[in-house]
Amino acid sequence: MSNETHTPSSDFAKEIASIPGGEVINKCIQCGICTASCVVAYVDDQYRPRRLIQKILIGKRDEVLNSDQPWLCMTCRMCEERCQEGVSPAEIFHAVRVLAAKEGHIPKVFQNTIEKVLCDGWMLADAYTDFNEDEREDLGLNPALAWNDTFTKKVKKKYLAGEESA
Amino acid sequence: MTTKTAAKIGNTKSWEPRVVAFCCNWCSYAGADLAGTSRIQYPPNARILRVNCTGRISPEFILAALEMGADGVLVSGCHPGDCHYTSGNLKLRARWTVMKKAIEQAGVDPRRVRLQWASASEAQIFADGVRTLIKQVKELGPIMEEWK
Amino acid sequence: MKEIMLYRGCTIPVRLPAYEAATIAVLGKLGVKVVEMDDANCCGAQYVESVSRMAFAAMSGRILALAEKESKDILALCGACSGSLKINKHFLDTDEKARKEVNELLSEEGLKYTGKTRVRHLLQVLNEDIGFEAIEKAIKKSYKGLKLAAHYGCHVTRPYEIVQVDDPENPTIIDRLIEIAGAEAVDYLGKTRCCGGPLLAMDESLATHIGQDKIRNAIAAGAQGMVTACVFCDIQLTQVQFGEDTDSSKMIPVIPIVQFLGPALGIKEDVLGIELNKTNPDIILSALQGAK
Amino acid sequence: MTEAETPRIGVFICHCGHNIAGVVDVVAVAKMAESLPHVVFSTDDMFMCADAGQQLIRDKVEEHGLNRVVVASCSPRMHEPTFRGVVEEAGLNRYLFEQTNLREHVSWCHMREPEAATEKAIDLVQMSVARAAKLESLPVKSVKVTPRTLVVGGGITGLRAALDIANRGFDVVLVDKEPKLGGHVAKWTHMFTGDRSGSEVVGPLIKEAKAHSRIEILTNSSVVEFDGYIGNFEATIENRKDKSRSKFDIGTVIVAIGFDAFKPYGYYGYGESPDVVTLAELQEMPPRDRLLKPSDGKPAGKIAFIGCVGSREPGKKGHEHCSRHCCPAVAKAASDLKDRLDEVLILYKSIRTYGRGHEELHRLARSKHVIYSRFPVDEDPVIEVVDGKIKMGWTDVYADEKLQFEPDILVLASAMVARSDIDETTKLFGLTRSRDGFFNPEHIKLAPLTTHTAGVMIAGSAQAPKNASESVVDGSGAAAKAVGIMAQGEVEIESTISRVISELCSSCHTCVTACPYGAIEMDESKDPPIAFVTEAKCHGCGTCAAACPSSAIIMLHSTDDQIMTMVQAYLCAPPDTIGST
Repeated sequence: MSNETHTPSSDFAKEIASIPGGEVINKCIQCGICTASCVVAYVDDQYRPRRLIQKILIGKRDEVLNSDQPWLCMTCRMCEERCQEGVSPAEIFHAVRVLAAKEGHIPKVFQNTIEKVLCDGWMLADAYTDFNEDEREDLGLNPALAWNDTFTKKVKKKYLAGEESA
Repeated sequence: MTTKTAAKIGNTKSWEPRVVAFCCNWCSYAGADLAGTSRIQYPPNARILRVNCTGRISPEFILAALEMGADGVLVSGCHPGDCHYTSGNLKLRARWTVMKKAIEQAGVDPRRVRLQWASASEAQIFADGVRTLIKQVKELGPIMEEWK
Repeated sequence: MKEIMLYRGCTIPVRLPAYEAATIAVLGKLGVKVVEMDDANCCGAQYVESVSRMAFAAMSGRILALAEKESKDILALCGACSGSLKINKHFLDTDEKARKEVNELLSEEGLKYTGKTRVRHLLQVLNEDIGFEAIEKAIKKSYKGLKLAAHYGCHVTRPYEIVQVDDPENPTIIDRLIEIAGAEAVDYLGKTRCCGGPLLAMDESLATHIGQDKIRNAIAAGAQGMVTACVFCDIQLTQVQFGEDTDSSKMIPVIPIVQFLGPALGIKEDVLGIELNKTNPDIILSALQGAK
Repeated sequence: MTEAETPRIGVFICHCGHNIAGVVDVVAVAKMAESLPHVVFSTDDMFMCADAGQQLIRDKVEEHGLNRVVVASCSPRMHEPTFRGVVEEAGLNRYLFEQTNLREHVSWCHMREPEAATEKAIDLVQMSVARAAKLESLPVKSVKVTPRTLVVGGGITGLRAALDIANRGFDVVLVDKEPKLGGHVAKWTHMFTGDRSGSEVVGPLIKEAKAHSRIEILTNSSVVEFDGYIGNFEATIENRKDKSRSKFDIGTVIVAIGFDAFKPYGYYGYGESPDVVTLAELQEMPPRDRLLKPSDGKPAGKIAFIGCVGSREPGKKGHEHCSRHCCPAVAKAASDLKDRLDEVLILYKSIRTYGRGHEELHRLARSKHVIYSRFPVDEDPVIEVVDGKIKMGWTDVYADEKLQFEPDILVLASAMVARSDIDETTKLFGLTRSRDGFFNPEHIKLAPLTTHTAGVMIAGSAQAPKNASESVVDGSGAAAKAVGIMAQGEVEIESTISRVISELCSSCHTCVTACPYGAIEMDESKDPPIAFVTEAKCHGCGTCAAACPSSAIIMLHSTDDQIMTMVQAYLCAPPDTIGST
């Protein structure tokens, strides 16, 4: 619990609901089946999907956007499968991530991976070595992977131009 | 009557107390029914007599039962305020204090009589009440010793 | 022979090429020819998805359009890829505005997304396109006295409304295949739980904890090995068994479903690349008996 | 003993399949009974209540000329009416039947002690046989029923009941203390789950009742005297303004006096600011486009609700219960207001949207971004009124955050409690109340609308917190009960009543004060005056018989002799009948 006293507001929830995927937050009744189903919550007693959603519902915008917690969701969607109200916490947290990223709050590891993917066209260009090529040849597979990076650069320019400096 | 009372005493192998239980039809008799339905097990020493209301029970009944050799007497009725006949149980309660005095004066330990409230749903309370009285009476021993 | 276009994704070529080779060999044996997709790009996975819905849709949309150009369905071996492609297909099929926007980008290289292409995860091809009956007929040798646990992969089976592979709470395809090949499928605590893989980037120790828990539960249920259907899961469940605080005597082999089926179908081990596996597969291979 | 012939008792021990026979040695019990005084036949049988068992009783009555029947089986609360019917068919008076309970009171509660259980069964059968020998025939009486119902309370429940009864062709006297019909419902601007005002809901009922030729409506009136017995009551109704009184002959009564909306002084700043209101008070605010603050008439922008105010408080008398209507009502009000206000908050302990359409209201409120915030059960929100401003502070359980809020209006969803004047009504109609203060039904599950006073029904929120639709269901149900009695034309009444033996009465008046029903009066025409029992008013509790210092009152079917003979049979049985197992 933070020491500061917060004044609840529905503005943040409305903002999340306006992002595609985030609108399911309107359906949450805080039953807690998400937390009960969550394997991350099972191993990490700080991570509680219901609590994170309630923080959104009461308008703790800064805390939520600056937090690592929305990025801990593995999107395994077990909670979504079990939710009786049709809420997808994974989608809600995606909406939070989109908003956080826009405002520059994005974990370095995500930032770097996205950079890589969009520049190289795929994720593991740096890791692909001669050794891998030989291995593929031995298995009778084509060593030339022929990834396309023109399109991903185009995507980056169109959708994620502002992200670079973040 | 007193002369006949000794009848059972010598006959029993080890002494087991004999208890007369007056229960009102609407709450405690039904509570005892529920104890059975719920298979709540309690000591088999009490014999339940059904009266419409605990208000029906006059002190003479209790005194006479003790005189006839009952080792204990239980009166069980509706909770105050819940009486089927609105207030019969309150009338009994009013008589109870006076009656206990009378028992004491007759040289009988007043712990041999017990008044309890048990509703139709309070099977456990009923059974526990029976158990409590029997335990108390066992500690006191046969009433015939006191009448001597 | 039915043809299907393999989208190999980023991870397989680098980390588990044998999974790709085994898939081509096994599907070929079962009558499905795998052709590889060239000039592809990353599907976007959870990384791009997390920062831009449209960028994510465009990247997967292009892959779908590439297959559509060849009039082929897409085969995905990775849960993340199949999940991304299916979610974006669903998005583009239901959101006309998004579809239009993506097609504008694609038109610059003569591609178009109309939604004709289906996305098939490996388990769907085995279960629906080939079928258990045909696989059973093709089995040449059977495993005997072997107990295996199935791990399905979250993105393979969820969300069901979109991916439509198997029952998300009680999946059975891998278990059925284990049994068809003669081994015994064991149920275990947390069978449908995640392997922890997606958490590796954010918190490696938590991710490892989740994966180790899974392996522990499988062993507790008597499993002698773990059969997978996703490259990410396979790698994660393998690597959590190495490291400082692990007990190498309690290690069990982790094996993709196709590497498990291959030997039973009479495919040579070197074609399947089994010797490249990091966990020792001997306990599985030694259970293979002669002709069934 | 008025019974001319010597008792000829038949004893029937029931196995109840394995239920009794599995523990009690029923054969031994039946054999023992053969040797008891006046017993001419004794047997055991698989199921006494089954057709074959019933036939056995009838056959043996005929064969052996039995004039008393003892059945030792299950609880008489279950099958006494059945067996009374059987002996009547066999030509015996129903009061010559006696039942003892070997199942609930013996085999089921002493399952691991078969010997002791059998001993207990033997004692109980001995006791019953002793009592049976002393039983007497009593006349079976019935009385005519006046085809008119008194409905007390003209709210939505009473209106529904009155109309149902009138539409079935019976007369109704509908009494309400207030000048207008419609009760609480008429005052409310919004009703869940629909979207209509209370007056729109109840209005048609009022109109119909007023126009009905069989319904006599007395507003501004209350019942001041009530007397009589089922089918034959007399009610005196007083006009509260001009104090004029009128008497009515009544056959049945429906008490539908409703509830009080709890005024939560001492809770959350209630009474400290006009802007802290109850849900009922919010509902009673005149409908306007803008919600105005009661304090200064300025438009409100932010509003907060607190749930369970005065409800669900364990150990606080009259406030232990859930008030049932508030969760959906708050959700509905919050949803409506959210369209016109900036922020709407609901602070709650838990949410109980149990009924049809209720959860939909909860979802509607959520979808409109009404903020729900759960506070800990052991840490109520703190409300201060400072310079006319409402300052709220509390902990949100699920977010684990300290929150504060300054609403323009604070609405307390306060409890439904028993009416402050419920005591008068309780006494007037001889009813009882449960610990939460509301009326007790005859049986919580099996007879929720009838009471222990035959002919008097309860309905609606007088019985427990209920919403309007549930209350209306009650109204119709109670009406069906009333009509059921009146349609018969006459009802049987119990003959187990008290009787005064005039010669023994010492005019002490003890019985007059002991009787809970005012059934005993002094006959002043005698000198000295002698107590007499109005039979139709007597309920048969026997309190008078126990109280009478002169033993001048006999409680029929429960006489001192009939009771004490059982005690004696238990404690003083001759040695040869003991321990025959």
